[in-house]
Amino acid sequence: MTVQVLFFGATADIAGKRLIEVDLPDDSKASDVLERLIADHPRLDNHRLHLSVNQEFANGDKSLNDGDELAIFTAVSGG
Amino acid sequence: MTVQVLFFGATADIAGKRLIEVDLPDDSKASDVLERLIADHPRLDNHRLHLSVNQEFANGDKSLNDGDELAIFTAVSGG
Amino acid sequence: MTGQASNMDFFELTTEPIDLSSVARRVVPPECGATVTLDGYARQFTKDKTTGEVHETDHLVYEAYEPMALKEMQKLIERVKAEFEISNVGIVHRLGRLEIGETSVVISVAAPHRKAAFAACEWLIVELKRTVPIFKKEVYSDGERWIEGDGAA
Amino acid sequence: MTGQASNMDFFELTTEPIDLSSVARRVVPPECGATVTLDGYARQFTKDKTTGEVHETDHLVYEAYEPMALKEMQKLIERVKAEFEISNVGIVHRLGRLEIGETSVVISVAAPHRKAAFAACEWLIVELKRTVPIFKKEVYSDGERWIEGDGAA
Repeated sequence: MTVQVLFFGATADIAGKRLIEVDLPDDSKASDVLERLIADHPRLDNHRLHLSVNQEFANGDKSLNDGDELAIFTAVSGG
Repeated sequence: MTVQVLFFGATADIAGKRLIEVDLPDDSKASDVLERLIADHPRLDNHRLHLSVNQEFANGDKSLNDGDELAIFTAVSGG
Repeated sequence: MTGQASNMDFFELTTEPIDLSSVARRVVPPECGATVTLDGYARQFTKDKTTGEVHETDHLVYEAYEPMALKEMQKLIERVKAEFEISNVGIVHRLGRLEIGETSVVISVAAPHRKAAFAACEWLIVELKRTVPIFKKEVYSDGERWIEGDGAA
Repeated sequence: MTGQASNMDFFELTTEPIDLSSVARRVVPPECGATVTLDGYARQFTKDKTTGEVHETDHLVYEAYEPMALKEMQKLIERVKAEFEISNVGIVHRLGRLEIGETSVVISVAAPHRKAAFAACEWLIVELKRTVPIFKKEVYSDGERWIEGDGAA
């Protein structure tokens, strides 16, 4: 299956892009995506990361489906 | 001695004016003015009245001096 | 009528319409990140606290004992700045005739930390309604009434 | 981007300057007498919580995960209206580049009783800073930094 991964702010700077597509085995979880991204971009590991799946906050154990939209970002800082 | 008395809002409506001068014996207190005004305008007695002397809140036992500025008004209602 | 408490604080009585933004913006010093603004206005419908009856107001008239009101506003600013960790305060109260929806009072408080700004702004409106000699008349289609004390908690 | 929670509530993300008055005024229903508005803005000087050092900011850049941010703003409005006795809420957050002093966020709450308006407005800014995916970059003369979490309590 394929999922889209979005980056914002600090994570976009580290990833060097705002959107990638990731191919995953079936039964993958959000944490599998996170581990792969940290392997590709080790500096992500210097930050407290938050995840969303389909625009809802999610934990690493959230199961993924083909076409899901993940986002990886640091603690929010609006206001 | 002579003091000026100012009315606002409800008290101005009852007194039918905004400013009067009152002649008083020496050693008069604010309550003496109030009693005289209530005698002249009995409807004042239907209200909880507040006093100021020279633009500071005052009690009835406040001593008056020639030229003082009294004001008689109901509970304030700004905001 | 305008008063100045210190540096960026201010307090005014005005018969002109009040612009909320300009009040909120005048209190902002460079080290602050948040302003809390209370905006009171002429409301159309008021519930009588005793009878529960709802009155429709046509317009309001505010009058003030102006020099004393300004003195009391200045005292409020001195007290609030002594008691709360805030930077600047602006208070503007409208006088004269107000149509429904027009702003009667704006209180803006700027502070380095928003918690103090909220607490100080709330304290100021409570104390203003208790101590500043301003008087409100509600005018209805069939009469009018001077309000005595704080009509709205 | 604009959202509508119900009747007079609204929430927006905008790259245009925010007019505080128009936000505060859009939430006012005829039975209300008070609106409380929080106005956050780009501040010039920020103290580092850890080192105590003061940074001078040149400008800010905000970006958002826009569709999720709007969903979270809508949830905030649903939650605040369930928990507090308030009538209407408006939330507008600026995105893009902000010069010093420009408004980043405005939250206005109208209520029949001002106490609930103060409490709800304070709750909303705390929760917005915790849950809405918006990200702030501070740009200095000699560098820049994405802020992580609530920089100002």
